[in-house]
Amino acid sequence: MAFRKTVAAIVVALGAAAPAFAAEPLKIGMVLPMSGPFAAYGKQIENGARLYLKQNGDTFAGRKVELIIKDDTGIAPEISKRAAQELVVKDKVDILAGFGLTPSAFAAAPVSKEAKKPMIVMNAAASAVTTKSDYILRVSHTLPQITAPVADWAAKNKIRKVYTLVADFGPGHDAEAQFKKTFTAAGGEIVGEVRTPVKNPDFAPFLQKIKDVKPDAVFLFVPPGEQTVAFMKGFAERDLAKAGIRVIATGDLTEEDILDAVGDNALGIINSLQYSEVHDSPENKAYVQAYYKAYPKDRPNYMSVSGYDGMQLIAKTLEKTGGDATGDKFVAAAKGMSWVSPRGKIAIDPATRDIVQTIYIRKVEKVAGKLQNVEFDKVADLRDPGKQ
Amino acid sequence: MSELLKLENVRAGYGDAVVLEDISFSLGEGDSLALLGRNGMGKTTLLSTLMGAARQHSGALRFAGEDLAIVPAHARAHRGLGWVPQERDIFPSLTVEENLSVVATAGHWNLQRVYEMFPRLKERRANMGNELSGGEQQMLAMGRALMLNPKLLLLDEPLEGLAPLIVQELLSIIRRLTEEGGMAVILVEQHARQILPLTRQALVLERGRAVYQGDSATLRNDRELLDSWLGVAAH
Amino acid sequence: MQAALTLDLAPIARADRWRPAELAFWLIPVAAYFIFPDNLVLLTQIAITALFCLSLDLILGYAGIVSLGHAAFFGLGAYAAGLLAAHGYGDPLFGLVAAAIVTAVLGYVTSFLVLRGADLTRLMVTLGVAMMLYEVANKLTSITGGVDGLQGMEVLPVLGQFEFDLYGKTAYWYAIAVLFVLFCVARKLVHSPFGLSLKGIRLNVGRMPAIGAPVNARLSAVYTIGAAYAGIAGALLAQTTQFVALDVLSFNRSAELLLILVLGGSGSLYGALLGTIVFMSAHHLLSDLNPQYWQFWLGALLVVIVLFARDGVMGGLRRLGAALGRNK
Amino acid sequence: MTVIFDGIASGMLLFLISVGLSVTLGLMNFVNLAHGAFAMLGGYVCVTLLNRAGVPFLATLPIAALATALVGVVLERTLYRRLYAASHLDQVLFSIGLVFMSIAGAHYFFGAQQQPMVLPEFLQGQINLPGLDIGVYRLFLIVLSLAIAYGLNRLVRGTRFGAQLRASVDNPRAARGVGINVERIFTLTFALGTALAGLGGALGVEMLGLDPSFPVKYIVYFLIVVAVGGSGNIMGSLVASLILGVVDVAGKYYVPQIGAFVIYAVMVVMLIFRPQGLFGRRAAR
Amino acid sequence: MTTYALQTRNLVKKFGGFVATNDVSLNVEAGARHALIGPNGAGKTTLINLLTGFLEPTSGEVILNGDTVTHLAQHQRVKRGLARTFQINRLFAELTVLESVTMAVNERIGIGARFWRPVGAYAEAVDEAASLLSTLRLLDLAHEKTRNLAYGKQRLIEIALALAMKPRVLLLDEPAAGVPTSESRELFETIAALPRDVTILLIEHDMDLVFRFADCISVLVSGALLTGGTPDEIANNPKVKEVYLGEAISV
Repeated sequence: MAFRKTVAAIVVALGAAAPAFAAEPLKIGMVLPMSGPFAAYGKQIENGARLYLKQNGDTFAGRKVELIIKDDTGIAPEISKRAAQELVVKDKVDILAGFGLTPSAFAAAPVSKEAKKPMIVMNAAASAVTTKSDYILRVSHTLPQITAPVADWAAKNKIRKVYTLVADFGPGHDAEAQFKKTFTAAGGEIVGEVRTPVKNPDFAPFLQKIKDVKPDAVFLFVPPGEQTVAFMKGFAERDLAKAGIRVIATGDLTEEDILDAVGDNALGIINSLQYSEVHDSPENKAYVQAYYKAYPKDRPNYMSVSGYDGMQLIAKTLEKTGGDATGDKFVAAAKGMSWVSPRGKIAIDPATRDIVQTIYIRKVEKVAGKLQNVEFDKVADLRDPGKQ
Repeated sequence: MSELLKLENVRAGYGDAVVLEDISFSLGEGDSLALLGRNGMGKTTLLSTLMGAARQHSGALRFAGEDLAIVPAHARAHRGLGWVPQERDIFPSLTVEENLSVVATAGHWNLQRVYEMFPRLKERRANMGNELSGGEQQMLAMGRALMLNPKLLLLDEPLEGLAPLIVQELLSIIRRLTEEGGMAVILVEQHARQILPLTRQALVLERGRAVYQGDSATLRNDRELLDSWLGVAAH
Repeated sequence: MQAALTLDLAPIARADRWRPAELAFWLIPVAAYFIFPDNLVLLTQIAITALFCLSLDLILGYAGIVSLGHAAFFGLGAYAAGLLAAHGYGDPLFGLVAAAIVTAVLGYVTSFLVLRGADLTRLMVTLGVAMMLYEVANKLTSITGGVDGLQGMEVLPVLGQFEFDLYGKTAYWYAIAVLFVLFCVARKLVHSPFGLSLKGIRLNVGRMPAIGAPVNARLSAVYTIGAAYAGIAGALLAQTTQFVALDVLSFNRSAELLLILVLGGSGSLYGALLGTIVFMSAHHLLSDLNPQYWQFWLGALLVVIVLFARDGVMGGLRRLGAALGRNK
Repeated sequence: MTVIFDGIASGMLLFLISVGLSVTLGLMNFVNLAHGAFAMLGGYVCVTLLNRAGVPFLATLPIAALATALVGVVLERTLYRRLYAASHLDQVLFSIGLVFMSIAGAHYFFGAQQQPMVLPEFLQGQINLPGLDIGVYRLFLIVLSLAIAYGLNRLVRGTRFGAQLRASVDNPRAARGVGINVERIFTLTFALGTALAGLGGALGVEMLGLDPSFPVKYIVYFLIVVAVGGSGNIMGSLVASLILGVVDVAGKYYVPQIGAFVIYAVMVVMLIFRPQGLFGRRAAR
Repeated sequence: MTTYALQTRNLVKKFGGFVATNDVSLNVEAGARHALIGPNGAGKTTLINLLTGFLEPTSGEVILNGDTVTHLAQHQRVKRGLARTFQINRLFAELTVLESVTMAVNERIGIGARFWRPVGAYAEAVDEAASLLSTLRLLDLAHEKTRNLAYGKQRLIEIALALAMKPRVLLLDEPAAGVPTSESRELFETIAALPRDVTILLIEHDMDLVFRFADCISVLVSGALLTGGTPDEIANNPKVKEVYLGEAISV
């Protein structure tokens, strides 16, 4: 009962403020990993979000946008929750955004639910995230959404026997399950599977095993970063490519930030993701150009686009609501919203509040001396397969 | 005898604490001095001051014509001060031979001569420093100091805690060192009677001050003096 | 017995009396509630970490066992309470008790591994145990949720009365109350003959058998108690966050805890509390000021503290107190 | 066979990145958890020279070691020196402080992303023998590690510098008393430890990657090797690394389900049976 | 028939190839003042460690008041009445004198693991500790921290901690070691005044103390018992003179 009263008090407080909101600044609180091992995520998302404000002005529907960024250090959900709660209670933000990793989103979801604040998820990829609060909207992707297309593609392109290698943690298990499901349904065969320790400096023993089995391809899912680098180095060192084994993966493993560190070993990896720096569209050309101008040291990647699109979603929704950012109205207006992002046309699924987008099949190639994911096939308007 | 060491009104201690007050004496080359006094009277502090391990508050300290106060602790050994500390301070993770050679400088004393003087050490040359008995440690500490070919050897209670038989052996070695000349010796002891015959001069400390300064022979023959300053230790 | 009459026994008989400064200290949480009403979640987490730190202090500060794997108990407690709440047993106090029992059992069993060897060995054995537990939790995705975290916790109101609210008021008072009660228990423990014998073990372990004290049994006991404390702290975190993620078992958590305790000054119960307050406040303030590079300033703070305030915050305070006393 | 070879190589990598810690922790008795920060510095020096200045890989290695040693000497002279007498826990606090600063610093100067690194041709690829595939870079690591282990052991056990170092560690006061310049010996030794860290860091980039969280990511591995090997014992570190490497790799190959546990389990078991480490010195005196 | 408080039978301890204790059969009579002497490195410390249970013998037996205790842990032997002091002080620097001794009493009367009531609430233990301090004339130092005491006083605390065990057999390991001459008299008096129902085994270098105090002396050389007897017998034993006393006693 006491709890209800509190919530009611908040609602009343917000309601009282409602008529005046056109003049009120719009506070957006972002919970992101700005330090620690996932600091690159936070930086890319912030880059994207700020780029949008820079390009399109920092006033949404007459309200001046104020970004407040809180560091949750990556993998400390209690800090994410604390940050979200303080943003709501102390900083009185209108909208929560960010969330680099699934546990952060899970931990913060109850805050959004209780305070009825819209929560824009910009990277956390577990399928179930959007089910944890009715106010969650996702503008990035889900893990099944980027796993299924490459499995499907492989099965249809004469890759019959696949060995799966995934890191031994939740997302790895999910990716493995989704890949197997889609791949075998399309007629492929899994000839071996292995789960590797999450912190694993040396893939030698696993690669040796794969070499012994000789599959057509390896499906790879490990935490993006040094694990990808280490795997691909080992893969090249052992000449597995020459043995006729290909690598297929989810596209977050070959995203632009990591690609340079993997180096030429990455050439030829087939993967699927929603965004590539070399995606061919006028919107993306403009985006990439603006990005390099604003952040000459970084490369635009899918996370930056999520930050960018998150802001775009907020701006468009507020235009529709006339500047009203209260949870119910905002979410109602956002459902079914669709627009053209640098990655192509995207939409918010009115049923699940999750993203509907085109997933591209890409291959790592050198374009003008730079490693890029070159798109050559796609699955258009894909809903999250994890929710079907 | 030309002057080797000279202390003038030296006041010293540890940190801010003052242990020694107004100590003055001088020592010629090849000379020998017995530094006497009961425990806690400042004998070890005096040696530590010479070696730079204690703090010299005031006064002058000259060694071979040089002001020691400005010489850092580790450089004093190279100026010719050979120290045999009270706890012997053998390096446990060095072999006996390494303990001897780790700081050796060229001169009369070399491995061969040290081994001649202490045959026991030669037998145990490959043993680690912490595998020695008390007597052997004492010999090693003396040998290690000799390897520096010092002009002045400082022996801090070399007989403490040793079995009587070893004490006899060490006493005869110390006798040889003082009598052969060349090297000056300062010998700190509680047991005055055993070492007074070996030295020319004596200095008795009482609560950080010198209460007797003079001939060893005079002190040795003056039972009353001995009893009053050194108490039970002298009998 | 005549002799005893001539000796004033007050210093030993009154050693456990509460001092005014202690009472003043415990007014801080009450004051904080009114001064920082918007930071209750942070304050709650400070209280929980303080309890966790207290548990390490019991084993490091009072028994001299260095641990780099104390998160094992914290995490186990968190999962115990979390799993109970996720499976319909959401009563908070029941969760705490269950967490304490489970972690005490683990603590007792592992104490036999920890008692062997010297500092570095203990450091590594505790670390090894914690890392293995971490891997277990990571592997058992179906039970723990793995890295995605434990889903579906439903924590009931405290004592059936106080619901956990958005502002974190209930959580705050709940955590403070648990901390205070367990602090009092620890204080009792420290001043008892058992506590005295622990001090003896830390000061001179070689002497203890010679006065008839079974050293290993005592260490085992205190390690078990420390484990239970850590488990309760973990359970508190799970209940107040309503979420458990894998990082409750992480190496970073253990290492940071050790850092906090050393910062505060081990071997005094208030050192553990003060260290936590200082460290977590600094962390929070710095990361608010500079979300990207706050670690630099936190690091600089640690370096400065070590260089200028040996024995941690408590040591600094003690010296400050001594200096003030001299000036009087 | 290949599994054993890979295990040895992986063990050598462990050895390379931890031997510097063995020097500072074991020989100087300083708990320098900032070891990983020095390794990271070596890594960044190597990668920067390689990618920005086009310096050949082999030439970057000594430069990385020297540059790290230089930074080590500066820090030793200004900060570390004051803490030799402090408790181990204070040293932990201090060096973790440095780790935090180094992480933020690396983040600031190099960004949060992984650093790219391309080996020269002659270190890439594999030599294929019947039943045995030898990675060239792995072979390079093995040879280099053995050379370093031999050289270090000679230095510490067989030279006057080594004897003076051991004497300074055993008893600094007495060492000064017999004329050893303890401060200089410690500075040099610290420089040696950090140089080895820098070298290990540079060599490790290829297999471990390099980003600002490097110093904490591998701290556990450094500590495991030093603890199992017996601190301060170069040969101990080598043997411990070998055992851990081979067991770890073999464990992952044959029973991947428990791959992550192997290294910790081996460590705990070894420490329970030999608490002072494989070649640990029994407490002196 | 004489009763023995402490016996060893054919006690042997080897470290690798080195025989530290070689077939020692020692008999200490109940109520005796028994001294154990021998040159440095003769194995006195090893023998003590075998008696107290710090080391386990390679072979042979240790018998305390007629019971075999060879494999009991140190603290269990203490419970059966075997207490010791240490050659180098092993005290609790940060505890007060009274706390230290109270802690020892606590252990003896079996309340060392009580964890609820404060130390001061167990009056019987505190009173006993205080009266022990009074016996040793340490009462005025009761609330001083051990570290602040003079060395000679600290040696007395060593003895106080052992006496708090109410021992039937007390091993004194070089009680006078390191004590300045000025402070040694008090120490000697205290040792001389120890109750007669406590059997004492004394290990000592200071021949003054040995010959003034002991009624029976055993000589240990190279890990083996050379001989034993009354002080007069030992003083006049030519073998003993040769290996140990040298000329020191002849004057």
